[in-house]
Amino acid sequence: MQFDLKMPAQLTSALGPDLLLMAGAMLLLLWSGWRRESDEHQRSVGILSMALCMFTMVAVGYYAYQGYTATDGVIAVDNFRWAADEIFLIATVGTIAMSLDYNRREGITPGESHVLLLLSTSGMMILAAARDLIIVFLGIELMSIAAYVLVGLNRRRERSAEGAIKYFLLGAFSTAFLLYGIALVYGATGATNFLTIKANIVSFKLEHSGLLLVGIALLLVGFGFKIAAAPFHMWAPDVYEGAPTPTTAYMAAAVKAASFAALFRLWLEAFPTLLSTWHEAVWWLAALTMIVGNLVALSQKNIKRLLAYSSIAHAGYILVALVVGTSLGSSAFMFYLFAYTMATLGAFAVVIALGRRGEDYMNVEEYAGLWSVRPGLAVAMTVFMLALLGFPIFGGIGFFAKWYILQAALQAPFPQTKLAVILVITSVISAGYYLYVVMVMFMKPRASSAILPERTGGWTRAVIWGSAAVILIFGLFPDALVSLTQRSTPAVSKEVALRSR
Amino acid sequence: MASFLDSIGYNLWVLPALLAIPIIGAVILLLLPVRQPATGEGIETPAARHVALWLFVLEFLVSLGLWWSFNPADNGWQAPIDTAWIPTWGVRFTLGVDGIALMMVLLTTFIMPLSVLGSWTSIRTKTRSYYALLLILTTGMVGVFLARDLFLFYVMWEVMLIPMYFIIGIWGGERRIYASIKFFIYTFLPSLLMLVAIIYLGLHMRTAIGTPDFSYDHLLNAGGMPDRTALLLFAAFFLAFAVKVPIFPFHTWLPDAHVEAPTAGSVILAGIMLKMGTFGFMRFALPLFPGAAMNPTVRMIILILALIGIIYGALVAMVQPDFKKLVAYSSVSHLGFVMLGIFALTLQSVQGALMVMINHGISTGALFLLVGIIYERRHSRLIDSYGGIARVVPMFAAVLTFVSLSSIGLPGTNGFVGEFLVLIGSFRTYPVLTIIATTGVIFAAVYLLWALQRILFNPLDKRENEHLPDLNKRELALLVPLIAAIIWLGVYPAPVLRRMQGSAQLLVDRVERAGSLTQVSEAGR
Amino acid sequence: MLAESLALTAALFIIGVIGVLIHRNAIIIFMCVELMLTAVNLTFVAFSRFYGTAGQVFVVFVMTVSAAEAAVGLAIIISIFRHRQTVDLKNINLLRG
Amino acid sequence: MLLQSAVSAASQVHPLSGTIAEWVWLLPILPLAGFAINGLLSLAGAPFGPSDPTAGGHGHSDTGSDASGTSHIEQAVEGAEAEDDHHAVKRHRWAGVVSIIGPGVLILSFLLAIAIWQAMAGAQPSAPFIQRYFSWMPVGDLQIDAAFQLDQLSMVMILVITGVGALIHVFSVGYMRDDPGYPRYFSYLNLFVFFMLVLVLGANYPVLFVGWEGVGLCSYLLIGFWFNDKVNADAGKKAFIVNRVGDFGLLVAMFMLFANIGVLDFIGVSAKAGDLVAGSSLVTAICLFMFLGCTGKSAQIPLYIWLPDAMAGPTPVSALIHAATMVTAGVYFIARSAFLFSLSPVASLTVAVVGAATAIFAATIGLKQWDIKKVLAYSTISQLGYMFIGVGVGAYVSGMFHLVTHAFFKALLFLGSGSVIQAMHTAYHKTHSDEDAQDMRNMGGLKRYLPITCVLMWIATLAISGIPPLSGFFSKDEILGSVFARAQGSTLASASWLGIPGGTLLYIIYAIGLAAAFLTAVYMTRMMLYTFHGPVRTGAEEEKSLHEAPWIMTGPLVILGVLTVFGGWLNLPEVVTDIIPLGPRELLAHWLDPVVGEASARITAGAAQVPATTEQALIAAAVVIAVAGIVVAMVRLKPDRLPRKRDAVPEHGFEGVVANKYYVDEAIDRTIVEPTYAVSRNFLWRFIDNGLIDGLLVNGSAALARGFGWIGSRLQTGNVGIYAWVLVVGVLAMLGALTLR
Repeated sequence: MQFDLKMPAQLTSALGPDLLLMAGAMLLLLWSGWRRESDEHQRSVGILSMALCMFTMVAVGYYAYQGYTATDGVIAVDNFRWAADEIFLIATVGTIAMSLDYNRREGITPGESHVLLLLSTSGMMILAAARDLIIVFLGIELMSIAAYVLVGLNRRRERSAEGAIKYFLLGAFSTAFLLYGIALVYGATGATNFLTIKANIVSFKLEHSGLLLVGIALLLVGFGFKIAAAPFHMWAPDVYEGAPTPTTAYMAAAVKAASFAALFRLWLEAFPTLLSTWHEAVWWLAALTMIVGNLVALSQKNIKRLLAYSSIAHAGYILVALVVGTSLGSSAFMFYLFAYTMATLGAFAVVIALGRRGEDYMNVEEYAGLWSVRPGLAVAMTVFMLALLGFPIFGGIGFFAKWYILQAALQAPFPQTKLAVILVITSVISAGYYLYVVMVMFMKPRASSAILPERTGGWTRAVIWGSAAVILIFGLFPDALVSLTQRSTPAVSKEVALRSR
Repeated sequence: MASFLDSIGYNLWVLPALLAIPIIGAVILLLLPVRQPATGEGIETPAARHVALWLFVLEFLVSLGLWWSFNPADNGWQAPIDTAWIPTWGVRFTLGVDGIALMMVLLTTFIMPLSVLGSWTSIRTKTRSYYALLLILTTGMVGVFLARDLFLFYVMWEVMLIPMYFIIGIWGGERRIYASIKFFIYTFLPSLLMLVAIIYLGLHMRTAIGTPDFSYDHLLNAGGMPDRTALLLFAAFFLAFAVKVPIFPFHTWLPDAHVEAPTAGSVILAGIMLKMGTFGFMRFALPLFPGAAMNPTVRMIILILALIGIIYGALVAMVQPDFKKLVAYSSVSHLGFVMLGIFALTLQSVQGALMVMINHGISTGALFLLVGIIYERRHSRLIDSYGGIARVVPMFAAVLTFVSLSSIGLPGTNGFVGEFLVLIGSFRTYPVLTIIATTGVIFAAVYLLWALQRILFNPLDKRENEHLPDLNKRELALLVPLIAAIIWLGVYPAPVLRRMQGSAQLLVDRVERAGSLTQVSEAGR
Repeated sequence: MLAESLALTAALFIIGVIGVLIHRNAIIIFMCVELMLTAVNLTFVAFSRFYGTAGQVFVVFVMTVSAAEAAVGLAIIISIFRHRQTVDLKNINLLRG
Repeated sequence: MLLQSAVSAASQVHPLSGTIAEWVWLLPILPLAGFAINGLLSLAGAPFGPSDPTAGGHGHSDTGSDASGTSHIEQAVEGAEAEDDHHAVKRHRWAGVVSIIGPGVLILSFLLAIAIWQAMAGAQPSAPFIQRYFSWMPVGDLQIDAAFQLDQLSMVMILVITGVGALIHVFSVGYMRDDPGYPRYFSYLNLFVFFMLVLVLGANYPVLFVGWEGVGLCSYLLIGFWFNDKVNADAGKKAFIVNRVGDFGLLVAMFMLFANIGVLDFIGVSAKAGDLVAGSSLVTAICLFMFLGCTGKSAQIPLYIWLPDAMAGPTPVSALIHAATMVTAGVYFIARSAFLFSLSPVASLTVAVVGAATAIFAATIGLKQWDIKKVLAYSTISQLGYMFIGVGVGAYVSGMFHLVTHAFFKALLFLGSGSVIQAMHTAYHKTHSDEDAQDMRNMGGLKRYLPITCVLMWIATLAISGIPPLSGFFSKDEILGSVFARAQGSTLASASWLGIPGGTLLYIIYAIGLAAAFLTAVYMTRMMLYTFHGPVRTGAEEEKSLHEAPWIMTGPLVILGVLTVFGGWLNLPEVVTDIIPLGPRELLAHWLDPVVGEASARITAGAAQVPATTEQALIAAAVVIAVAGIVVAMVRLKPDRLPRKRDAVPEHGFEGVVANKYYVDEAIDRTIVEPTYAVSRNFLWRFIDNGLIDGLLVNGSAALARGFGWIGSRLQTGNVGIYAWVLVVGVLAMLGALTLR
């Protein structure tokens, strides 16, 4: 059926899954405040939260299966949204699962941590749905504010607090730019709804309105900050390092993904006709991000920082898909997002499994000779590293993700050959640090002083092997995933793609 | 024989079987029981190497059937397989064997069991993983030779990389870490560029609804590509293959990798993986972009590089203090002959190039095995730490001398047939270059005989060498097949040549025709 | 009229930016950010005189959200103060590289 | 292609088909079998293994050129010393078997060769008898078969190889008796004969090339037979590499042939040779490249340098390989390719000139050598020069004739010197003196102790000096005579070589030939005098133990002596038989006519028939010169005043230069070997490979990336203020990117 978004009731039901998650989160918040803080309690809350997420996933799946559509309005009802939602929820479940073990080890007792995750996730789902700048703003803030707290969750650790304050201040700062951008776009086009913006740009010939261009630039800054694209990336490594590892995973996977989703929808639905205008800016953003992320990652010793820079680099790769600006680009983006989320979750799960209370064992060198004591973890980590590197078969789905982006880049109306070459060359550079991790685990002898990593918690192990399995299986038979992502593109961007053909 | 093979439907299942056996074998290996204390470095069951050996023998026997089932008269794909893999991207799982692939596959399956025997005692830790990696590597290599879909080819091409990376990095020598990462990145960069080129090709052939098409046979008749684009794509392929070969300026990964790798690793690297590059030129770079490849300038540049490789490799090999490194550089020289043969592009030279590929696989493989054998006894690869040991280990000396002579290209051994054909064929198209290249046979004699003298002959002046044990039964069992192959290919290569002739002829005709067409079109412009 | 108000808001915004850039004290920086937000709000209001209410709605949202943000932010600042007995960002650089 | 030619040869049935000649394949196979068996035996039981490291350790005392001979005797006697402990002469475990197999296979194939020769003599075939066994390298229009070609030319070579070879094998049984490498030695020797037979039997250039390089290999192995002396190993390596240089030329010649006339088998080439324009630069180029190969194998200028060092091998080896057979392969090759060389006067003249130059050059060096084997070595080089003069001027028969006779008397000389050396060694070893046993200054007056050897060697000396009626006289004289004859009106005479008219050149060559003959007589007599006459310089103690060699060694000497005397009867020249009816004339010429007749006719076309009187005058001159040489040596040299080696003062001035072989080896080392090595090591490897490519480009780029990364992570100071600044910079950049356009 088609929702008529003018009618509040239908609007509500169009927001069904999102509201479901929020409501559930509220109830859980109450319940987690109900009883005294204890590890058991936070675990039960966490498990319930996971259940809620799964339930929401089913709901999203149902909506997708029903193939609902909607009239033009403040939110979109299309596969792009559902696909993105599913990815966010998967990331959330994974994060909660690993934080169950992590919290026990770090002695983080409040169950609210999980609830905050849920709230943040609901913000993301709204972002994925948003078709109006107001909604975008709300979604971003809902997501971010929860994230600020999550970063500072571990009150005992000074680093956690430092990460939080850096994230918060810079986040607020960038939000101001974003907001100003929104204001200017609104001022230039007189609308906040994507489709109206597009229509107005076309009808009032606003291609060269300075107000609009400045607005777009500031929007790009705001989103660039959220997705940690160079030169707006500087916060990311510090915050990723400071945050509790599950939160880091969550930010690397979900937060970034959500911002990207919103960015894609905004760009493909509101500004497609300005492709030639923003093309160059995004091009440089992508190139710079790929180069900076990969180069700086080379000199990292701390695994969390290393993964942080790698996530910056991946933001660059995804931006390539944005530069393409076609529906192929957005399906490539979706595919890549899935692969990237899986690999990142898995990698951080391994980091958690190898970590110790107080997060002091984060130096890659401490993984030396891991192969001889924890072969399973070593192999899994190798899979994740190769997936991030984009290596076929052993890196499973990661290779197809890169392949898809490259294909999109080369099939674009203006083939992005240069960008493709930059992409592959920076990927080779990335081999320098991904294989560094592998090398340490397999080829360096185990230090005699090294202590045996403690037994991996069940939930963490589940995340590790689950994501590894997904990566490898889809790495052999990606077809189903490909055809799914091909269908999950922003509803209207199709004719944009056709026109730009 | 052929009728028997037909009766068991050999052609219908052989190629997938060749890919599947090693994978299944690897799984079996990893499932083997193992006693391993938590401290690692555990004592592993010796069953691993036996299982691995028999798996490889099985693989060899299965592949051996191709020798009879292959029909030399038919220069198309034989025993073809074609199923969908990723329909939405137009990727298909298509396999097939032609005269060129046939010999390469047989070479691979022939070398692998020997390399297992070569690692028999030298690999003591993590044997299961080691042999499992060897098996996976085999699938990758065979896959490269059999793939008829560029996507599949690329995947297999990369699949080879990781096992070798681990084999070098874990079981290698002192500088193994440096060597392994160097090997990986050196090969990874150009192959990613090739990936871009492959995608471009696939999109160039894309259907009306935008599904790319990576089928080799379709791409052969692609055409309709501006010369400049073709040149760029050719460059991408060229780089990827040139590094593997390796052609002159791209060769510096090879000495490190070969020297640091464990014996089996070096054998496989030199024996099989270097051929990937030249095979790539024959299978992809030339037929897909004949115009670019036959462009006089490009062709001349590549030929000059090949020439430099021949001479330079020999001269640098001459001054190596480390015997393994010497053999490594000698590979550069030999592969130079192959490149010369390929780009001289006459039937003789191409066939000769193929022969050199096979011979180099056998002879250099044997040389590396011998280095490994002596290294196990003395734990030194330095030429100077030997001398006069021919009296102590006469059998080793005899074999080493014989293999070296085949590597020098003494008539009657396989080495001669290959080099002779390459040169006599190339002389037809590039006489002067060929004459220069022919001096390579002199340098080959210089560096190998000199090394031979310093190892086997001269006074036996080092105490620790006076009690070296001679070859044992396993080592003989491992070397005898190689010696037999050397003599067979040297005295009666005709059957091999006949099987390769059809494909070689096809390659020459195809490239020359298309090449000449583009020449005309350029002239027309 | 519009031009002037835009100029004003722009000036305000830039002042906020400069404040963020030059100050080291977390609280003051946060205040400057709030100043930027206020500038944005003014912009919205200015535009809403042409395009109707949407802008003003936006202003309400922004104020609400920034309030929430302030709450979280102050909490975070307090937690860092607990560790450091200072909120001078110059000394807060454990995380680097 | 050979295919068709073989077919056609088969179609009109060949007179030899169905005869014993069908068994020609057995000729090489027999020695090959011997090689296999002996080789396995040598590997099966090496008596001096790790179990007995002391044995055979003889690398100490030997220094310089005298290493070759001493070592094995020492080994032998160390074996004998071991006997003190073991109460049994320490011979190789399988020595008995080997002594049967090694010479046995040779004798068998010699008998077979005789039989085949009989058949051929009966059949008088005009066309070669081709046996095609299997297709070796069939690639498109390149069809190379493993095929043998039996004709009069190869027949001659076969007889020489198997005959002389058999004798030398027998001699070796005695000479190598106590060598620990006994089976290895015979396996190598058999292998050599196999390859030599392949060389002369091959029906096309590639198959010939197999033998060509094969014999090179065996010479490498046998020169370095006592490999534990660096000198020997060096000599072997040098021989192989220098030969490789020559083989390079041969290869290129083959490429040219294939590229231009598309066939490589002798019949095909000789058939198509007509297509090549006579005297064209192409033919000349082909021939010259071929000749490069010959200079390598046959030790001509510039590639002669390996042969003197090759004396490091056991003396029988020097006799067989480096005097009788292998080194003459080049002569055979040119005779075999006569159909090409006769097409190119320039190339032919080059051959003759190089031959002449080598002949005189080597002879001068021979004058000043003290090592008995070195004298023989240089004499061999000089005699080879003669042969090349012969084939160069198109007198292929004379060249082959001299090849055969030289095989006889030079083998005799070498084997003789072998028995001398062995006697000296046993003597010196008894007294544990480390005197040089090959230096003539330590010999003298040996005729008392080695009478048989002395007599036989004198015969050989007279033969090589060209004293009638010994074999050397006829063969050498024919060469000189044909040079003279062709100086008038032949195609060579009319051609011009580097601007010099051919006729003049031929006269010069003739003169040089005479001069070389004189020198030959001189240095050979000198050798004999110093070795066998005058006082014994060996030393009082040693004298006691000097004695003649056992019959198994002297026997072959005697046979060779007989051959040396009557070898000339193979090809008595007309001019002689007219005066003195010694016997049938020009047997060899008639015998070889089907093979080389046409070619030599092509060269002699229009050559004026030299009047008999002139010829007789020439002969007389030659004899006079030979005698003169002997007399001069007799008069000038004073064996009784010769100091022993240890008291000898080194020659100075020109004599010194000559004694040091004109410093050629040193020059080559300085100008070619060392620079190549230095460049390869310091420039190519250290600088280009490690420095430029690997260091700068490969690791450099990696370091560059890491460097940028390091800078980037330094910018990450952890100070929020900086981050904000960067962010704002980014904002400005964005604004710029979008608005400024």
